[in-house]
Amino acid sequence: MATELERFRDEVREWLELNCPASMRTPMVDSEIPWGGRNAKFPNPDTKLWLDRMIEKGWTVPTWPEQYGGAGLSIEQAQVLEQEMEKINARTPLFSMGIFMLGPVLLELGTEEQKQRFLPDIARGKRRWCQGYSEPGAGSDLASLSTKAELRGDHYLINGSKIWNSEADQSDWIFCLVRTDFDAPKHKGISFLLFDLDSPGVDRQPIKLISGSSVFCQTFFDDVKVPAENLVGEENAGWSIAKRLLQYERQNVGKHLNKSFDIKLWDLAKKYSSSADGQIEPDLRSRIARQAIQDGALGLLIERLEREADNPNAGSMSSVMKVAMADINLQRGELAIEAMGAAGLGWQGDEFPEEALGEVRVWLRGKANSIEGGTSEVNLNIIAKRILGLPDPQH
Amino acid sequence: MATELERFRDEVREWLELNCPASMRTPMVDSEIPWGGRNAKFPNPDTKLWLDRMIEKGWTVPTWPEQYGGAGLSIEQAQVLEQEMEKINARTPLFSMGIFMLGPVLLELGTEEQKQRFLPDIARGKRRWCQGYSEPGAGSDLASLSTKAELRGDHYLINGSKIWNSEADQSDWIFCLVRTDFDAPKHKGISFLLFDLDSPGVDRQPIKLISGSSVFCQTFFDDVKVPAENLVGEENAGWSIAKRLLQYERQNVGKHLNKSFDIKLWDLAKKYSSSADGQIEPDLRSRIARQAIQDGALGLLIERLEREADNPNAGSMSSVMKVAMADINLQRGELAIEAMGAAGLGWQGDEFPEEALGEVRVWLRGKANSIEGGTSEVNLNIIAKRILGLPDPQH
Amino acid sequence: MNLDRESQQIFQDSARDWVLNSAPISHFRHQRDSQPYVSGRELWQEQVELGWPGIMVPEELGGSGLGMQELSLVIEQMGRSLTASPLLSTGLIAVSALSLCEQTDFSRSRLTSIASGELTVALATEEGNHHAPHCVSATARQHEGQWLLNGRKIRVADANSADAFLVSAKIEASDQLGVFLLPAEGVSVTPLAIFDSREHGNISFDAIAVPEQALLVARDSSTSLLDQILDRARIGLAVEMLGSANAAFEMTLDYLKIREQFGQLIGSFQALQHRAAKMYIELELARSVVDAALLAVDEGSTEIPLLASQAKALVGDTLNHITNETIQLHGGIGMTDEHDAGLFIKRARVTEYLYGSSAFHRDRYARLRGF
Amino acid sequence: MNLDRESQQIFQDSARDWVLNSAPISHFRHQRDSQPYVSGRELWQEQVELGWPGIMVPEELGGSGLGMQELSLVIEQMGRSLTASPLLSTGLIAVSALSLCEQTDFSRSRLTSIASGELTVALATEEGNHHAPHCVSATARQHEGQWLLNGRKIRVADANSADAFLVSAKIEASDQLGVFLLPAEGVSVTPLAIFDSREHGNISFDAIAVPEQALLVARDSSTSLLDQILDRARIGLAVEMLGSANAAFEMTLDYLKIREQFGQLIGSFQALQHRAAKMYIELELARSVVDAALLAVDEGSTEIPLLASQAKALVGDTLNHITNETIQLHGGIGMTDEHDAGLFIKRARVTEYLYGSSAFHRDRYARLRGF
Repeated sequence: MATELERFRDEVREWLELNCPASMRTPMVDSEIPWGGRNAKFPNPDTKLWLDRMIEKGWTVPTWPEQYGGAGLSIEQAQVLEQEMEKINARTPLFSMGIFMLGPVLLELGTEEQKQRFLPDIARGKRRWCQGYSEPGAGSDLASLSTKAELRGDHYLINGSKIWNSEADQSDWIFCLVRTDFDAPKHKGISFLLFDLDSPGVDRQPIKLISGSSVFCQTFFDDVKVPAENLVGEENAGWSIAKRLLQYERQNVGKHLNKSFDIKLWDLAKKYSSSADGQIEPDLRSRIARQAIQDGALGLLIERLEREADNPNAGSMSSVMKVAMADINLQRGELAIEAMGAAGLGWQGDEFPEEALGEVRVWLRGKANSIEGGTSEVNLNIIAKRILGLPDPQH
Repeated sequence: MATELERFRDEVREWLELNCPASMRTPMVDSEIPWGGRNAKFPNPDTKLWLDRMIEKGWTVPTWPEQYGGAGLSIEQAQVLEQEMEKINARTPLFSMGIFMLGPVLLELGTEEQKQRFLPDIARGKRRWCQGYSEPGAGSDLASLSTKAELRGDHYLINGSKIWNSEADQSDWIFCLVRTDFDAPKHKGISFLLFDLDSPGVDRQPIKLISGSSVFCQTFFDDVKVPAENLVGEENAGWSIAKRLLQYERQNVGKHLNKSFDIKLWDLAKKYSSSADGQIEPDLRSRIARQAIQDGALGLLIERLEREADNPNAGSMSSVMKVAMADINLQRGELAIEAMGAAGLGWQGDEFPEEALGEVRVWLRGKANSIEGGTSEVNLNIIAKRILGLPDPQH
Repeated sequence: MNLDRESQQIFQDSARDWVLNSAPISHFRHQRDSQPYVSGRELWQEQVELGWPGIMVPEELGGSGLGMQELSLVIEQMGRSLTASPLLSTGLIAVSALSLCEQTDFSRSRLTSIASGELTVALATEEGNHHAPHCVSATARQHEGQWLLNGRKIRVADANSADAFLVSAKIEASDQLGVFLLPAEGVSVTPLAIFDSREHGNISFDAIAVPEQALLVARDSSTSLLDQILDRARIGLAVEMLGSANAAFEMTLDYLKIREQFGQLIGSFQALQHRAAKMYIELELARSVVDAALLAVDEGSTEIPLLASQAKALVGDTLNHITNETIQLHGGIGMTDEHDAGLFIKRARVTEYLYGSSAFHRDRYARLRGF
Repeated sequence: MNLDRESQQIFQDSARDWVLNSAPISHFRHQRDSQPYVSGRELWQEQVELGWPGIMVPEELGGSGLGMQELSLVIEQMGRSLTASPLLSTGLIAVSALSLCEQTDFSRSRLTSIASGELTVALATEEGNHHAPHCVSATARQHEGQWLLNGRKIRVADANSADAFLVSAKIEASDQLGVFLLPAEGVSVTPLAIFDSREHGNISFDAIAVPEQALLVARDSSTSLLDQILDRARIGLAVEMLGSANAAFEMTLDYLKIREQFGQLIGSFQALQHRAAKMYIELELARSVVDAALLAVDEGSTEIPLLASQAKALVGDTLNHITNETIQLHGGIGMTDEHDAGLFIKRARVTEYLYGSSAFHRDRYARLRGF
């Protein structure tokens, strides 16, 4: 078993060595993140080359079955692939909410027709997806959403609005929670729909964040027609699908935010230290050490939860990871700003190092980590109730 | 005005200089704490001398009216007295729950007969009081208490039990919450009674704490007869008296625990440091500095609240002080143990310095600070509701 | 001189009224959205007319002869509304510097100019990434009865519109640091785009000549004038920060009382109630230290350095905690640029850094205590 | 060699059963109340019969030839019940020391004696108030083919009943530290009354002669044997602490589900729910690091020192937090000596101190990372 895996490791290493372009082994630049989609842009042609090669191997979604564009790898094999990519600093070939959120849900709960229709396009980065969950009045209390979908023969008619739709203005399609029954208890009237954002009646308005970027939109729906076959699962049974997708989202948020953050933090502290030999002020050094210890623990927790995917609490454990990630990342952002001192106060301009300006935006953007994908408060409730079995109040 | 106060300061200083015995200007030893009471012991005769002199001046209760044993001082004058006593490290002449808890309540809410009957004895340390509030089933939810008092002609008959009665086995009398109406809503059937612990039917059982000492008792009442005139306030209207007394208790807890604690902490860290020159390890030093800053802030908060006693929130502000004190003191205890390292692990024996053994007991005893006199949780509820005006949930 | 409590209340009310009417947060937001940076000069004339620059200037020099407690009543209100103003730099820091030094014609005339609103001053002491006021490369050299100043200073608050700078410089052929008042003419200012959107700049000065009296010499030489000035700057800034922390907290509290989720006002959730209560406790502790520090300044107590560090460290931690909770408890809306939560957190981190971070002041506090 | 998951589970179940039957917390309490200190020797023979001392001893020397992961399954169960036992000192620390050194007749015979239950060993490295393993005054001098050992060590766990001591000593005429196995005969032991009620002692040894092979020499000389031993001690102790932290947490959780106040189970109060959830998160993070550290030991990874410090620091902070919350959430009853909360907090602080506090390991972690 181990030898088979080692043989696989050798193959992977060899293939990566031959096929991963040199420029794809450098840290990702924001402008080069490969989001895919109808309007995908590749300022660096290597990004496209690398993506195509990985698609061919099925390694954009390595554990998916081959008929849906994956490579049918085991979890252990996928970890080997990940480790070997990390070793050469290979960039992730494709970023996508389709891969981490919608795809797993469709694999579990979609019809065969839906899987064939949507999964291969996700694997190949042909369609860029965004999430349609929150509404202005339905944040933590997501199930109180009120965007309406009425069945009119072969299609649904959608009216209402969604908020915090990540990069909706750059996306092609949306997976969207809608209310199909206003009389049922709130969790029982929700459905899960997929539709094209270019449909008539869709209006996407970017929201400017405190970090200065607009990574989210508010999206308005005015008599948008959606074919009835785009319903995933049963009508009014969308809440359980929605929760399942949130678990995937939480796992993913943890996974992606943790990488090499703590090394960078030490480096910043040294580089912007006020002492000539890069000595870090003791009070700050202690706090960075504490943070690094927690950050490392988070990485190990994520690995452990992957290994223990058969844990009966696996779904709720994504809440543990999500809260830990948000807390640790918040500390990390604060420490980064503090460590840079005067250099870390810049908003723009040549007087500030580019990396410092980047850290400022990351610090501010990071404040959303404990809000998006379920607030830390909601996740603490989930842990208390589902994992710890603590009771509800009696009335 | 200022000059008059300064003249008073001069008088105080002069009097203290003449009348405070030298041994009363040394740190208090536990065995010499003057608790007063019927069985008061004075292992050091100076303690008695100092107490008698202070009683004569009315300075055991300096702000109380002269007819009840006080000196009728203004708050400013009392602060001057306190400052001057601190300057020469004069010991508090009399410790007493009568002074800080029962006395102020009787002054506000007792009948003239009750004031004359009880206050001068408190001022002179003739009677030692303890508190009868909590019950095994009524802790944070104090108002659910069930110790029963039935009026039988000229006396009440008490049955039930109380817990966490501080030093009840050393005390003479108890101020006790009892239920006089079992049919009314829980807050409306409570009365406030005073009675002698030597009454037949009272059984006091010391409770051993984790610190090894037994500063509390559980007290059982079996058909205890209490004269009806010992009721303070109206029957069934004891809850508001109970709450008022708790506010005085909280103020006092804060006040007494804060003194010079942080200086001692620095000293411990230096003395038990592993470096020859008493250098404190940087991570620990940072945390002690943080603690000292908060500890100092607590002292300043207490002074400010005394000055702002006319603040409409003054009552609830005692909850602010109580929570802050408990938090800061908890940190302080942990830091003290950590600072002493191996020397701070001792329970008894000559191998450990006496002060270190004392610190261990203080550390463990201090864990109760966030429980006694209302838990921190209950006090946070009070702050949220009474000061911040946050709403109750709707059902 | 200090006012009695009642007069202080009147003073505070008038400051609050002016801020609410002339300089609410929406004003700051408007400035930010329409200008490269927000200058405090825009509303300065109104503040001059209210007599604020001269609050601490002696009456005989055209001021009100009041104390830092009175000035802080205004500064705290400005902190609540994120009002950009040279009042802290000029009315508090520069006036302190010019009052703590030996009085000369030079110092007196500058105090008079400040009181009349003709002179604004920026404090320029930083040269490296972290606050280290005694590590100075700028130099001062005596030459023909004048001082020739050379050097550069970074991240100077209110630099772009200041009429003069208080700079620290190493006095050549001595191991002493001097504090000089340097006119803005000839100083080269590079504006910086800092995330609080205020006017900050890097400055450099190359052989600028100033009169002999431009070197301010401490009257009380037990501590250096630079430290005396910085301690007052720290306390004054702590007042502003406390105002901001209170305003952010109150905004959050208001939101807890109107936002509904799960069929409840979110302010009825006990976990949030306890967090709000803890913030309130922190604010009360912080206010107690700030009050004590202000009193110490007005009484000329020897405790000023200790209380300055205590106040700056504690208020810094409190503001950090509260601005983070402000975003978290507002949820998504708090992340948007159109909400004020972001304005508070951005200003907060700049003030936390200014004149020494909480970590700097924890260390200094321990050193001052002898540890 | 490591067992597969299923066999590990069986192993863990048998350890749990033994602990629950033979060494529940009530047993520890009874020992504490009836003896001057709680000795682990009382139940040692049962553990010997279960083969636990030899879990990590090679099969050819009478042990089971398993790894630290397997031994930790037993130690964690003991941590849950506060079981006093020499298993950590002997079965983990001494066996590690005797396995990591160059094998000699001496080392092999001692491993055999440990596996058969004839020999218990205590680790004696501390000389000052704070963990500083490289500051050693004890000395070793060569004399006629033997080592003469001189010195004193303080706060040695399991000292009073140990048959031998692992001691660190400076080798005369070299700047090296050696680790020696020293028989208890001739060593003077002063028992200490420490607040966890376990057996601890100060020891001193005056010119005790041991054979040449009693100096254990690292096989892998890239790090010192002393550090290799201590890192395993830290990880093993972290396992015990994690067991205690989990048990204290579960006891608290159970109480939240039965205690009523205000007509509600207190576990239904959201503020307490969130605190419980945060403790659970800490426990999960801590377990992840401990697991990784155990794996690193069994794989002989170069990451052992880093993971040892990471585990000890994180578990220490977690246990500190949880034992404080255990008392607080139990309220008054948690303050009484008759409740187990006090037993947990007292043992917790001793283990937090042992082999380096969290602060020590934060510092070491940073140094190992190059900062």
